[in-house]
Amino acid sequence: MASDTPVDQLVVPAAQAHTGQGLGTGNPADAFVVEPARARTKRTPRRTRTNFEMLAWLFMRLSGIVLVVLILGHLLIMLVLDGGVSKISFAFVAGRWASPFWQGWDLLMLWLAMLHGANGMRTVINDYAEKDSTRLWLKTLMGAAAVFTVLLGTLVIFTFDPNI
Amino acid sequence: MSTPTLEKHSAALDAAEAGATALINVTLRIRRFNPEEHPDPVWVDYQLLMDPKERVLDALNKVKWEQDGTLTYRRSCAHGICGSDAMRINGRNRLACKTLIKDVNPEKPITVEPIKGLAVLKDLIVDMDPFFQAYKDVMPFLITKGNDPTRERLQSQEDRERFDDTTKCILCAACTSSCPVFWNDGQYFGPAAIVNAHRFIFDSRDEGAEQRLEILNDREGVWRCRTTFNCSEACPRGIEVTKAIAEVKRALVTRRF
Amino acid sequence: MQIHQYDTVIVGAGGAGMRAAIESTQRSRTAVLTKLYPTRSHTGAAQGGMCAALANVEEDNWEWHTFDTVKGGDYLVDQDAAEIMCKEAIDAVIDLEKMGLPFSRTDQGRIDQRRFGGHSRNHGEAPVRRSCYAADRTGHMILQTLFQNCVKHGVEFFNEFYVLDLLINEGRTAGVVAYELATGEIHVFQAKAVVFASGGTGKMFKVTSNAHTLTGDGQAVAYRRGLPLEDMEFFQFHPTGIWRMGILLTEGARGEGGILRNKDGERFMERYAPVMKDLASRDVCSRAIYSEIREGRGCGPDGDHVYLDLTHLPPEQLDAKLPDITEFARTYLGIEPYTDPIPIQPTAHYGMGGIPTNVEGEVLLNNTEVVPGLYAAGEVACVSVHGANRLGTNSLLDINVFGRRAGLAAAEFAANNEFVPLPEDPAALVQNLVDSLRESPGTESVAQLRKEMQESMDANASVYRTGDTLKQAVADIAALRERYKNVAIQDKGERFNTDLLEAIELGNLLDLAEVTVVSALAREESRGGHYREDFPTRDDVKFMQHTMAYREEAADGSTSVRLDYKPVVQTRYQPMERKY
Amino acid sequence: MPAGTLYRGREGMWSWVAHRVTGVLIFFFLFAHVLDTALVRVSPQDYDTVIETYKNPIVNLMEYGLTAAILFHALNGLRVVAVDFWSKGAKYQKQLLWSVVGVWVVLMAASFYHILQHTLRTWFG
Ligand SMILES: Cc1cc2nc3c(=O)[nH]c(=O)nc-3n(C[C@H](O)[C@H](O)[C@H](O)COP(=O)(O)OP(=O)(O)OC[C@H]3O[C@@H](n4cnc5c(N)ncnc54)[C@H](O)[C@@H]3O)c2cc1C
Ligand code: HEM
Ligand code: SF4
Ligand code: F3S
Ligand code: FES
Repeated sequence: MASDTPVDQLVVPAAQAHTGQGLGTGNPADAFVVEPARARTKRTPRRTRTNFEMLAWLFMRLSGIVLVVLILGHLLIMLVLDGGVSKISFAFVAGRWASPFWQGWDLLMLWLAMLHGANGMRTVINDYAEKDSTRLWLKTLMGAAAVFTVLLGTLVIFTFDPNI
Repeated sequence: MSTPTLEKHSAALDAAEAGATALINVTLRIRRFNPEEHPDPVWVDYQLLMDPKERVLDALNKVKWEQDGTLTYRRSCAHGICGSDAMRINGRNRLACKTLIKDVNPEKPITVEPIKGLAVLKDLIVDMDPFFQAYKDVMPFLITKGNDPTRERLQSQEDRERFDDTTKCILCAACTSSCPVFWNDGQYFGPAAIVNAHRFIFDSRDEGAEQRLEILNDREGVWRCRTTFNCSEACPRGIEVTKAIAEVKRALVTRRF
Repeated sequence: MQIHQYDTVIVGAGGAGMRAAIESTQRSRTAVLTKLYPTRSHTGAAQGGMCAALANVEEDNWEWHTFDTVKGGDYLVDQDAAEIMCKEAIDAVIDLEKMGLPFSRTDQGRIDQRRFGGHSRNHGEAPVRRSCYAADRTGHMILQTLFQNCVKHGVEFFNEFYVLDLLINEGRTAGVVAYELATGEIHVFQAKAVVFASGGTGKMFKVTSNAHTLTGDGQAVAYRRGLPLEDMEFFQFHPTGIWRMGILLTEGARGEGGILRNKDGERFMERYAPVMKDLASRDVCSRAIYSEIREGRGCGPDGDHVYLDLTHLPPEQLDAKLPDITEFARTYLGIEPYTDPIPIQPTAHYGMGGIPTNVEGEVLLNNTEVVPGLYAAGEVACVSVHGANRLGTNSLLDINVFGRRAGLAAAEFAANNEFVPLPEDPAALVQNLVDSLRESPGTESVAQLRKEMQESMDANASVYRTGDTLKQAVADIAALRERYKNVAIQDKGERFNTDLLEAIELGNLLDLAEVTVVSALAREESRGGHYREDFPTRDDVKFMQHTMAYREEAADGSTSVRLDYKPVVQTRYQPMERKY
Repeated sequence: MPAGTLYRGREGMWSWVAHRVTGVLIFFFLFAHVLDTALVRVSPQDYDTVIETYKNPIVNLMEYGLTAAILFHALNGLRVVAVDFWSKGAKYQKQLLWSVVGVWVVLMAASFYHILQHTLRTWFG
């Protein structure tokens, strides 16, 4: 808002900023309100008619619980029991992925974490992006990154060749 | 019968009966906004002599009546039941008429600002229409099918108790305007609307629960709540708002499966 | 200026206004103008309950209820109206239940009932359980339920519109003029029927249970247009307001077993009302409290209050039945009602008088004629079902029964009649009022005048009155009205100019205070809420009649109050001595 | 924005802020982590070179930070689940949060030596 414009030089709006209704009071001040980021529009929000949001919500909780086991287990092994990054090397990874159990573990962890994280990021973007177009862009970008990562990771785990 | 019971006087009662306590100096720092004067909000300090047992509303009145008549805010009942005067006092949503000066650290300036997430129209007055729109959107009225009984509908004490908490709502908007999700996206129904939906969803006499749940299953419905508990902390009626929202979420999950 | 046209316009969205709106919206194009968002109305403050002889917990019938109402009102009640109210009470409660009101329940799942002051079995034998309630927030639940049903029926609200004038043309109702708070714009509403439901006038007193916004606008607007005001000298002082603050602690507290005690711990009501004790009617209790205080048995360092003692009640009962008022004690006094008695004093509570109407809600022009198309209901009106003293719970009943009746009658009137043309320059009066206040070069402050008025009313026209104190009040108010001409406001803006409206409200209060004290001075007897120490007994020969106060304007523009009287309608109950 | 307009939320709000910040942090880390691990497909040498660059005190400290973030997010995530599904969860949310913080402190202390031993050795021998 242009703070240095004197009020009497402002254009008189045909509609009041906060209700969109015409007032015709000729009061220039009606152009001004301290508007929140995105005000609720008059119309009732469109019914989505699907359970997508609910399923996403449920997925966050369920995947979270499973991830506790997977990720904390992963951390325990990688950082604590095996001595942290200092011990990690190609040979170490090769040794682990020789077993289908660890392959499956890491695969599940990858998928769940990425889906969980991507859905979490979707919420975050929904909350902070103010314009619909920005939202869409950010979500597309984030989604693409997530899909790419999941596919890449899956590929690596399945096609890993210890004798490369 | 008339057994005198007043030998033991508690300290609290003595304090309450002591009458006016020594007046203290209070600085009230109010975020003023009058677009007829200037398009931007400003902070203004007011010095007052107050009894610490008075309310913040009394302090606002004192400013308006004795120092600056242009100060504008809503108020009516002055004892926390009409829901007019939700505002941000020292950074938290409260009713000015339910907040005593002594409880908001009068040593430092007491800041007073309008509630967040609704358009500020002048000083502490915000546009309540979007708030009431969300309320109306959840169909806040008893829905019944079939013929009315001749007498009252029966309801057991347990069934009545089930939704007692959410009947206390005075639609003050302290909760909705304390919700981080609502600040960022006013499209969210907000806790107050959900509280009022809850009041009917769990009323044993009501038959519209399915419709209301469907509305709240919306993209902007209950699933946007991130359990930040600001609403529960802010509610001047002590409603367990987050709990009510969780109950609606659970009702949705169990009904859909 | 904007002009709107509606069949029916309702002024006020409290219990009475919304009850009327629910009926009239379904039958005519209706607008509800309200200076507050509907749910902010003071009906929401009512705590105790709403009486109806449902007989859900013990034997009861509407005739006993009628008797209690008539006796409670010290026989100044119009008995035909009281009969209608008490009979329709039962349906009114059931209607509310069907609209969704969450009443507290009995073991059998029926609407629970509790005792309330002045309500008795079989013509005063013993207290009876008649008050239907929802914990101690019955008014809140009524207001919410009615608002919910307004939402359901799509009632059209104009929120934060202050009605400042009534338009009467060719002897018929033409509409109202309102000021929109948000923009400062004046709106003329042309209407076939107008219902006033704008609530009470408690803010003429200092210690009051009433909201800041209860400034008697409806009464003042009607009075200014030459309509009479009935029985304005009768103002009820509720015995149990929080000491010095006036915040109400419901009579339901005594209904649940609470006891009034003086500084010696004595249950003093036993001396004043041997049968009903703490549940005697309000005027009796309030006088008893002041008698205790005057005779040196008041509590606290200054001996200026007594106690409401709930400490003998189990905490569970307090939590279940009186959660809000115990919280008030904690919040505002910092005391714990489980263990400490609560300091209380009588608080200005309810105006029995108001705009006179008949039982259909039609406003009276004088003792015999009505103003076609004009209706009033709720605290703004005087039907008169409360006579000289309203019984607890009978107001929530009044607003529902007569709100409904007025809504129905107004819609029917609108259906059968044409619009009356608007008078020439319909907004002139309001425009002048607003302009003159905005441009006033005066020096008097609204807050100062209001404070002096309230202090004078508290000191001179409260529970105890004498000719001398009332004369003092008459002089004070006259002086204040004179000074009011010189009042100035600081906010000259258009949007949300509450400074301007407080000034207008003060003007209304001063007019009504004048009527109140002038009427009180003329009534040389004691009856119900009006107690004259110089005339301590009821005088049925001279004063068994309603006061009708008219505004007289002299040629020089000065105004005065002209008093007239109207007979009381008596059907079955002959006046008796009132004992509790 | 002038001072004072920040909302003074309490435990519930700040734990959510922390949950959100850690969640986003972990998301970006996971992204990077998958990329670097993908190097195992490229060549063992490249992988080892990259991993080698990680073996310095700074990255080691970051690892500890990441553990802190994940642990908090995980434990608080369980608290959120409790609030959502346990009927008394909302009532005890604060107690739950303090338990989360308690367990987190214990776990962080326990993993202190394990994770940072490399750095500790380099620095203090
Ligand atoms: C604290 C308290 C407790 C009570 N407890 C009980 C009880 O337990 N039982 C009982 O029976 N009674 C009780 N009463 C009395 C009863 O609540 C009131 O008398 C009743 O609610 C009045 O209702 P109403 O609809 O007439 O007015 P209100 O509810 O006061 O509504 C007035 C309406 O008029 C509007 N209005 C006013 N002026 C204007 C204007 N100029 N232009 C436009 N709109 C205007 C307002 O916005 C409001 O909507 C209590 C009263 C108080 C104060
Ligand atoms: C370790 C086990 C984990 C648990 C128990 C867990 C739990 C949760 C829960 C319950 C939520 C939902 C919060 C809400 O809706 O308010 C959530 C959100 C989120 N999680 Fe996780 N999570 C875990 C791991 C992860 C991982 C590995 C990532 C990153 C890839 C991640 C990123 C996120 C993000 C970005 C959000 C959204 C935050 C928000 O909306 O505020 N989480 N987590
Ligand atoms: S739930 Fe509480 S905070 Fe929210 S509107 Fe209702 S009373 Fe106000
Ligand atoms: S503050 Fe908002 S995020 Fe949920 S718990 Fe309350 S609605
Ligand atoms: S003024 Fe009514 S809630 Fe504060």
